[in-house]
Amino acid sequence: MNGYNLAQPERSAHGIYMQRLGCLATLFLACALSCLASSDPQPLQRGEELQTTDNEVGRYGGNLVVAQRSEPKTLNPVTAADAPSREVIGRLMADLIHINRASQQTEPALVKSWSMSKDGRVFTVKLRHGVRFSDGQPFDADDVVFSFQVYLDEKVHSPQRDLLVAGGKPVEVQKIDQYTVRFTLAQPYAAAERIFDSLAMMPRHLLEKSYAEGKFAQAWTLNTSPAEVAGLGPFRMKEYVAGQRIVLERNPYYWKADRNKNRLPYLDELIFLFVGNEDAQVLRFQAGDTDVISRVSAENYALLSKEAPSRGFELFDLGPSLEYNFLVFNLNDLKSRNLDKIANKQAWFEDLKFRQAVSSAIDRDDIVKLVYAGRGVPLWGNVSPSNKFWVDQALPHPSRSLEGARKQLKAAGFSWRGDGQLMDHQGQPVEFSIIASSSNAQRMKMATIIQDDLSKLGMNVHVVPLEFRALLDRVFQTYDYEASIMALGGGDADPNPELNVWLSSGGTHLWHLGEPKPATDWEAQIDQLMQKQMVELKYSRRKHLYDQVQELIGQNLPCVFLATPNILVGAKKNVANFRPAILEPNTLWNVEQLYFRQAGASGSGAAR
Amino acid sequence: MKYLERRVIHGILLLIGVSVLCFLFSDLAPGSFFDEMKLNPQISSETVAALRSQYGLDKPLPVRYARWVESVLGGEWGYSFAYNSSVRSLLVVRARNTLLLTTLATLFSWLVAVPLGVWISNHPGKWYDRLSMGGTSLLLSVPELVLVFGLLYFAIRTHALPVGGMTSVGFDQLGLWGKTIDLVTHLIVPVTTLVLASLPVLVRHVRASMVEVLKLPFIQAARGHGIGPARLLFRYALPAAGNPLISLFGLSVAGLLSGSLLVEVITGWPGIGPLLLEASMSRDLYVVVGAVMSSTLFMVFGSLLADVMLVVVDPRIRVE
Amino acid sequence: MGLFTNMMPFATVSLEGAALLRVRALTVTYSTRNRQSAPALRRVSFDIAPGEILGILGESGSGKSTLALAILGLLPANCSVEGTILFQDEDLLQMDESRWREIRGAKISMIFQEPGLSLSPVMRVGDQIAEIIRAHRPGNGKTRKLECEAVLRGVRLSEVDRIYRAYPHQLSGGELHRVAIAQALACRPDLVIADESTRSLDVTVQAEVLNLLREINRKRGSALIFITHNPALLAGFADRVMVMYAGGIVEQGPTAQVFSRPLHPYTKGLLQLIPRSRNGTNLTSEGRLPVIPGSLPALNPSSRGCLFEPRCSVRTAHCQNESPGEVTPERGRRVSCFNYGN
Amino acid sequence: MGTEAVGRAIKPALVKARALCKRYVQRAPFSRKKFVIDALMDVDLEIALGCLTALVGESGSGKSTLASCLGILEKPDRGEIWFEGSKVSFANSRELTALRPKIQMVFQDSAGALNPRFSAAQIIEEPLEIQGRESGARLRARACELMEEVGLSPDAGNRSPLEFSGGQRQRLAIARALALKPTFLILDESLSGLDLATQAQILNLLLDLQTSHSLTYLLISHDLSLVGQVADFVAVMHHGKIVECGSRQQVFSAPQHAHTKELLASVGVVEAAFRTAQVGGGQ
Amino acid sequence: MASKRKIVAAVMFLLSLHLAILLAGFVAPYDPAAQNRDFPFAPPTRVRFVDAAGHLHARPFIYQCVARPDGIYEYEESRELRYPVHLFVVGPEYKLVGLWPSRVHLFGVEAPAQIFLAGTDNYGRDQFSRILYGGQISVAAGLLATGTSLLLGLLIGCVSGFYGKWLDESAMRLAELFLVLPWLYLLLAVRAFLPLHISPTQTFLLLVVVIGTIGWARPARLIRGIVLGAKNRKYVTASRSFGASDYYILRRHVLPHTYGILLTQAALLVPQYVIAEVTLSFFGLGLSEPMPSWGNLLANLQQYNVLVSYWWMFLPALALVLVSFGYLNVANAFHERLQSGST
Repeated sequence: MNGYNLAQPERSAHGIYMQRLGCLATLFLACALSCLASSDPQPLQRGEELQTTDNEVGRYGGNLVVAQRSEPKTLNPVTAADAPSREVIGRLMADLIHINRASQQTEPALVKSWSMSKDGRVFTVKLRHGVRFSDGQPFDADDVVFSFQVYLDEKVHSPQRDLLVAGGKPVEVQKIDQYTVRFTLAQPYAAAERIFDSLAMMPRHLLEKSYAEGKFAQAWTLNTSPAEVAGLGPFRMKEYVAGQRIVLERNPYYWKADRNKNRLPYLDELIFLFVGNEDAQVLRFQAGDTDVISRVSAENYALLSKEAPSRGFELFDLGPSLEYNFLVFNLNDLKSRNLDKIANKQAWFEDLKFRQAVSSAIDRDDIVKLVYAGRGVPLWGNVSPSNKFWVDQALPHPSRSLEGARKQLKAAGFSWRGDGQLMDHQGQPVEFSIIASSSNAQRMKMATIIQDDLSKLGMNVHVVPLEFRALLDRVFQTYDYEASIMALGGGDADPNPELNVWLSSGGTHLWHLGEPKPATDWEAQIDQLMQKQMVELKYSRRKHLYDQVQELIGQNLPCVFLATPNILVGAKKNVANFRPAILEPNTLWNVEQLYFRQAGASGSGAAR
Repeated sequence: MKYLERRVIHGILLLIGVSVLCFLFSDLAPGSFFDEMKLNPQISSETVAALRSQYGLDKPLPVRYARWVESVLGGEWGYSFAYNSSVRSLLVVRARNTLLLTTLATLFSWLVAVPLGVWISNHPGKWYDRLSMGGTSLLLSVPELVLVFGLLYFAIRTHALPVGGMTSVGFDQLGLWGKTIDLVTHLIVPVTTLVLASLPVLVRHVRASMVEVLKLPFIQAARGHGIGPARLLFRYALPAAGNPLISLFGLSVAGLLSGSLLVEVITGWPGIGPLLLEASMSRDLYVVVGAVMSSTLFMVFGSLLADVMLVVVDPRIRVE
Repeated sequence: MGLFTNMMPFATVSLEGAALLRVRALTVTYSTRNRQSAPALRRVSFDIAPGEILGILGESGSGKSTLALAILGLLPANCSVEGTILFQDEDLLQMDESRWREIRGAKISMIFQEPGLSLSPVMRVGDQIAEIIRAHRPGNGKTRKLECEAVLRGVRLSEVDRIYRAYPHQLSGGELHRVAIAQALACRPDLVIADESTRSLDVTVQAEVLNLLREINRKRGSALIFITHNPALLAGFADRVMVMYAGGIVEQGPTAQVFSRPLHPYTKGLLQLIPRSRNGTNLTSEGRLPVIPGSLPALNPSSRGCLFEPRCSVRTAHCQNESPGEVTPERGRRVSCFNYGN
Repeated sequence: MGTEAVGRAIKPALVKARALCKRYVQRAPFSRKKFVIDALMDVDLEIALGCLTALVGESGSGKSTLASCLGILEKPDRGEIWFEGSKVSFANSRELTALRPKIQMVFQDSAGALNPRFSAAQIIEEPLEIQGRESGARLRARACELMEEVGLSPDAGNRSPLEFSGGQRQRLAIARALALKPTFLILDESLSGLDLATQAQILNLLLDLQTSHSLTYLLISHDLSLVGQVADFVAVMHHGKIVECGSRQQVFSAPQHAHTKELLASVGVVEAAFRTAQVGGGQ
Repeated sequence: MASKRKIVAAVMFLLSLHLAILLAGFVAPYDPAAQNRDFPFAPPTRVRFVDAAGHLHARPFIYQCVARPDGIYEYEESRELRYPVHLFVVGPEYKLVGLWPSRVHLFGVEAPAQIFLAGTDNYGRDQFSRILYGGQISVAAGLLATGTSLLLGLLIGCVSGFYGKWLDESAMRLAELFLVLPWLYLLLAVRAFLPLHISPTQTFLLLVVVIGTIGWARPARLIRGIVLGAKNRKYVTASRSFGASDYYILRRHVLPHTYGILLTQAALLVPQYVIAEVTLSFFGLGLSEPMPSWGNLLANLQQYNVLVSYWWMFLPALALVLVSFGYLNVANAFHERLQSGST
C-alpha cells in the first residue's frame, strides 16, 4: 500500500526530518500525502498502544450523513466558540482525558493513565505510545506542551483559557519525557481531570509556524487545505463546500480499535450538511437524506414518530437534558443607570415572597405539556434529574398553588383591586414585562404560559420577544429589562462549570451581575459552599456541599426554574452501535464505533 | 459617455452612503458578536472584552469605518469574526450560488409573466383574465414561507424532489450529465417558490401597461393594416409598453442578491441569504455590511441596466 | 323636375360599370349599456368604381370616421352593424376575423388620422411597413426590405435609407404623412381610405400630399376615399363628392357639379365657408364670416324629420315631421332634401 | 375694409417685443451631444391695441414659443417685452402675478387643454377661484354668464369637457380666458384641428367678443387663408424670425419675403382649383 | 353605470369583512387570549345537523371535543351529548369597538362544550376568535403602514416630479438608498430604544409606522413618473397663466392623476404589510403574546410540524386572502372608474 510505504520513513525520523525540509517541500509532501495516502485503516504497528473499545464489532464502509443547523465557522479548536464548529472539530480532534458520554465519568483517552498528587495540585499523565496524527506524524509530549501553550496564551484569546486558570493562575505544563507530561495547579481543583475533556491536542508540526507569527487565529479556517489540517480524532478533513457541507474521511491512524483489533472508525466518511434550521434538519431526516438527527423538538419528534415505522428510522427519548430554563428577575444595581421605572419594581422582585408566589403560580406541568408535548420534566432547581451524580433528591417539589401564591402575596403586603388587578402596598398595579428570545419558540411559549398563569394572580405581564442579541445586550449590558426567560447548562454534569453562575462575582450571575460583594446572606453562603466544593476532592463531600447550594437556591429562588426538555434523537435503523447520550454531542460521541448494519446500505446521500 | 460617467459616480456615492448608514445602524442595533460568549459560564468577561478589543469593536465608529474602508480597498471587504476570514472569500462563493438561483427564478418569472400578462391584457374581463387576477391576488397574500414549506412537503410526500441543499452528497462523483440533473432537481423547489412569489406582481404590471398601450391609436392603425393578433401584441404593443416594465426589470436585477433570503434559509440553499441572516443575528458586522454592499452593487447595476435598456428599447429617449 | 317622379328605390340605382365597393343601407349603432343607442350611420348607401376618387365631406361627428372603420371592420365590439358592404362582390360584414385580416391592408387599406400617433413610436419606420408586407405576402426579410424601399420611393420620399431606419419622432410631419401613405399602399390595395389625414399639416405640405395621392391614384388605378371637412381640398382632386351630415348622406355627385351647383342647403353652406383671401374676403356686411348657424344635433333614436332642419335656411313645416328620402335630380347626382336647389 | 385696418394701425401698441431670443438645449442620455434649437432669434413685434394681429408660420417656426413668451409663461433668454407701456420684469414674481389676469391664452383644442376631471363650469370657475374674485354661488353664476356669452348652454355646466364637441370645447376655453377680463388674448393655434364650419363660428365669436370686451388679439395659425379673412395685421414667422410684418392688405397684396410668397401660393393653388371646379361644373 | 355597481359590490364586501373585524368582540365566541390548556391544537369543531343516531335537527349542534387518552394533541368527539349552537349567548365580557362593555356574543354553545370554528392553537386558544381580534391589529397595521408609505411617497414623489432639477435628482438617489439599506438593523435599533413598558400594541404600531416610513421609495418613484406626465399638460400651463400657485396646481391638476396608482398601490401594499409582520415576528419585532395578529397567527406556519400536522392553522391566511382580495377588487373597481372618466 502506498500510504504505508510513504508513512514509513517519516515515522522513524519524525521531528528532525520535518525540520530539515523547507517550507515548500513540506507543502509538497503534504499534498502528495493527501493525494496518495489512502484513508483505509492502517495496519497495527508494533509498540502502538491502542485503546480497545467494548462495542459490538462492526464492519467497515459507509458514509454517515448528519445535518447541522448552521455552518461551522472554523476548524481551529482554540478559537472555535460556536456549537457547529465544535461538533465538527470534536470529530477531528482528541483530548487527553475524556468524559465518557454514556457513563458521565472520565476515562483515559490519549493518555493511558494519569495520577494526581495528594494535595490535588499536580497531575502527571502518561501518553500512549505510537499514536499518530491523521497525517501520519507521531504524537508526543511536545505536541501536548505546544497545545497548552496555545490555549494559555492570552494573545490567542481562547475561550477555553478560563477553564485552565485555577486560583487566578494558569496551569503549569511541563514535559517530563517524550510520553510524560506534568500539570501543576495553583490550588486544588475538584475533578480537575474533567477540564481535559474536549481540549484538542494539536500537531505542533503544522501549527507552530502560524503561532510563532502571531497568526494563530487565522490558522485552520474552513478554506485551509485538508492536507494542512491534522488531528487525533477518528476522522480527518476531506472537503469543505461553502454553505453546503463538510466531508470528513476516516483517520487511518486512529488510536482506537475494537476487541477484534480492527482499527476504528468503521465509517468511510462522515458528512455534515448545513441546513439552516431545525425544520430543515427534520425535513432532511424525514426525506432520508441524513442518517442521524440530534436534539429534535418535541413537536417534530411527534411528527417524525408517526412515520418512524414506515420510513426505517428509530427515535429515542433519552430523558431530561442538563439544560435548565428559568425565569430571572432583574435585581441588578440600577443606580446611575437612569432606569427608575425598573428600579421601582425591584422592590417586588427583591421580595422573596413575591418570587415564591410567582414560582408557585406557574404551572410547570402545563409547560411540559404545551411546550415539550410532554417530553420534558418540570424543574425546581438548577440540576436536572438526569444528572444522577449531583441532583439533590431531597429538594422539595411544591405543586402549583394559586391559593398559596395569593397568600404569599398578601403576606408581602400586596392587595387586589376590584377588577382583580394586583396592587403593591404603595397602590401601584403590579405590571412587568418578560423578555425572551424571539428565535426560541420554546421560551416564547413558556413566557406566554407564564403570562397567562400570572394574570390569574392579577399581575399584568407583557411578553416582549426580543431578537437574541438584543436580549443579551439588555441582560448583560444595559440591564434594561424586568424579567427574562433564559436557559443555561448542558455542557457537563459536574458543578464546577456552574461556578460563574452561582458565585456572586461570576460573569453569568444573571440576576445581579458584577455585585461587588454578595448582596445577601444566602449568596454569601453559596459563594462559600461553591468555593469549598471546588477544592474538595472527595465526591461524597462535594455532593453534600452542592446539595446545600441547591437547597439554598431552591429556598431563595434567584431564578424561578421552569422545566428541562428531554433529549430527543433519531437514527436510521441500520446504524449500529448507536448509543445516544444526555451529554453533548448526544449522538456522535461514539461516532468511531458506528457502522451500517446491512451490506450496501451506506448513507443514502451517496446514492442520490 | 458623459451619462454613464455620471451614473457610475452616483453609484459610488450610493455605495458610500449605504456603507456609512450600514455602520450607523449596526452601531445602533443592540448587542455585539461576542455577547453570546457571555452566556457560557466557562468564559470570563475579561476574555470577551479582550476579543472585542482584538477586533477593534471597542474603537469609535469613525475609526472602525476607516479601517473597513482600508480593508475594502485592499480587496478584503472586512473580516468575519465568526469565520476568521475575509468577507470577500465568504461572499464570492455564496453570491455565485445565490445568483444561480435568483437569475433562473427571475428569468422564469419573466418568461411566464410576460406572455401571460400580454395574453390576458388582450381581453380584459374574460374569464381567464379574471382567473389570473384572482390567482395573482391569492398568491400575493400567501407568505413566501408558506409557499416554500408547501413545496417542501410536496417534495417529501412524493419523493420526487430533494428537500433542500444545492447538490447531493455524492455530487463530485457524478458525471457532467448527472451533476446537471442533480443541480436542476435541487433548484426546482426554491426556484418555483421565488417564481410564484414574484409572478403576481409582474403579471399585474405587464397587464396594466399592456392595457394602456392597447388603447393607443397606433394599435388600431396596425390592426387596420391587417397585422395578426400575435404580431400585434408582441411586436407592436409589448415594446411600446416596455418602459415601466423595464424599470421593473431593473428592480428585479437589483434584487438578485437580496431577494431570496428566506427561501434560501428554508431550503438550505448555500447562498447569501443564510449567511446574511446568521451574520445579522450574530452581529457579524462586516459580513452584513459586505452582503448589503454587494446587493447595493446589484442595485446600481440594475438601475443602470434598466437605463441602458430603456435607451435601446425606446428610441424617443436617444438621439442618434 | 318633379319631386316624386325622381325618387327611385335604391336597388335600381347603379353607376355605370362594375363597382369596386357597394355599400347598401349601412346602419351602425353604438350601444352603451345604459344609454339609449343612437345610430352613428343611418342607412348609408353608395358605390365606388375602381380607380375612382370619392371625397367625403362633413363636419366631425357626421359619421365619416365610423364609415371608414366600418369598411375596414375595425368598429369596436359594442357596435351593431346592419346592411351590406360588398367589396368585389363579397359581403365584408359576413366575413370572419381572419378573412378580414387578409383584406385589411392588402385589398382595402387606410391612411389614418395623425400619422404621428398611428405609427408605433418604438419601431423603425421601415419595419412598420415591412410588417404589413409580411402579414400579407410570403417572402424573406431581404426581399421585404427591397419592397419597402420601393414603396417609400413610390411616395416620393428621398433619402429612403434614412427614413427606413428612422423612428417616427425623427421625421417631419410631411415625411410621416408620406410614410403613412406608404403603409397604406404597401400591398397595392384596390381601395385606400384617407381619413382626415391632412388636417394637421401645414398648407404647403397639404398641397403636396394631395398631389401625391392624385398621382398614385392615376398611376396605380386604386380607388380612394378621401374624408375631409374642407371642401377646398376636394376641388380638382376628387372625382365625386359625398356630403354627410349627422350620419346620413345628404348629397352626392360629381365634384364639379356639386361644387358649382350645390343642391342641398348644407352643401351650399359648407361651400360658402371657403376663405377667399386672395381676392378680398367674403365677410358679411357686419364684418363677420359666413357660417352655418347652430351645430350638429345630438344623435338620438327618437328624432323625426330632417336632421338638418333646425339649421336650414330653406326649411318648411314638412321638414320637421318627415325625413326626406334620396332623390336623383339629375344623372349621377343624388340629394336628400325636400327643397333642394332653393 | 382696408382703410379701417390702416386706421387701426395708428392706435398705440399694447404689447411690444424687442429683440426676443429663446434657445432650447436638449441633451440626450448616453451622448455628449447637445441639441440647440433657436426658437426665437431677435424677434421684434408690436401688437396694436384693439386689433387682431395674426402670427402665421409653419410648424416649428417658433410661433408657440413667441406666444408663451408674450403670455409671460416663459422667460425669454434675451430681449424685452413691454405691456401697456411698462416693461415686463420676469424677475419680479409679484409683478408677474399682477399682470397675469390681463394676458390670457387659449390653446389648441386637444385632450390636454382642459382638465378632463373638471366639469365645464369648474373649468371656467378655475381662474376666478385662483384669483379669488368670486366665491360660492356667485362663482357659479359668473360661470353660467360666461358660458352664455360664448354661446354655450349653462345647462351643460355639469358635463365633462370630453362630452363636448371640438367647437364647444374651444368656446369653453375662450370663456375661461375671458373670466379674468383680460385685455390681451393670445390664441395659440386655437382654430387648428377644428372643422371649417366651426372655425368660422369661433372666429365670429372672437370678433363679437373683441368689440364687447375691447380685446386685443394675437391669433396664431399655420393657415394663412383662414386668418387672412379677419386679421388687421399679419406677421409671418420662419425659422425663429419674423420675416414679414404689416397690415393684411400689405402682406397679401405685396408680399416681400419669399416665404410669405410661398405660403400665399400654396393657398392659392387649392383655392384656384376650387374656383375652377365651381366654374367648370357650372357650365 | 356598471363600474359603479362593481364599486358598490367590492366596497360592500370589504366593509362587511371590516365590520366583522371591528365587532370582533361580538362575533367571536371567546376571549382571544383565553387558554384551554387541555385542548392544544384541537381541530375545528364540526357543526352538525345530523346526530349519531341519524336524526336530523333543525338547530345546528356540536359534540364536545375530548382528548384521546393515548395520543399527544389528538382528539375525538364525545357523542354522548348534543350541544346546540345558540345565537346571542352570554359569554366572557368584552368591549364592543373597544368602548362599550358587553357580554353578548353572536353565537356560542353551553359549557362545558366549546365551539372552535377554526380550531385551536398551541395553547388551546380559539383561533376563530383570534383571527377576528387579530384582524383589528393587522388591518390597522396594514393600513397604517400603507398610509405612511403612500403619504410619504406622494409627498416626495410630487415634489420630486413637480420641481425636478436637483430636488428630483437627490430625492431619487435617496429612494435608491432606501431601497437597499439593511432595514432590519434599523428596526432592531428602534426596538432597542423603545422602552419595554409602553403597551405592546403601541410598540408594534410604532414599528409599523417605521416600516411604512421606510417603504416610501417605491410609491414615490411611481408617483414621480405620473407627476412628470401630468405637469406638462396644457391645462396646467393654462392654470399658471391664471396666476395659480404651485400648490393649487398640485392639488387640483396633478394629484388627481395619482389617485389611480395610489389606490392600486394601497391594495397591493396592505396585504404585503400584513405579511411583513410574519417576518417581523421572526426577528422578535412582532406583536407580542397573547395579543393576536394575523402576522403572529401566520408565524405559526413557520414551524414545519405545525404546517404539516394542523391544517387549520392555515385559516388565518384565508382571512388575509379575503381581505386583500377585497382591497384589490376595490382598487380595481375604482381604477376602472377613474380610467373610464379620463378617456
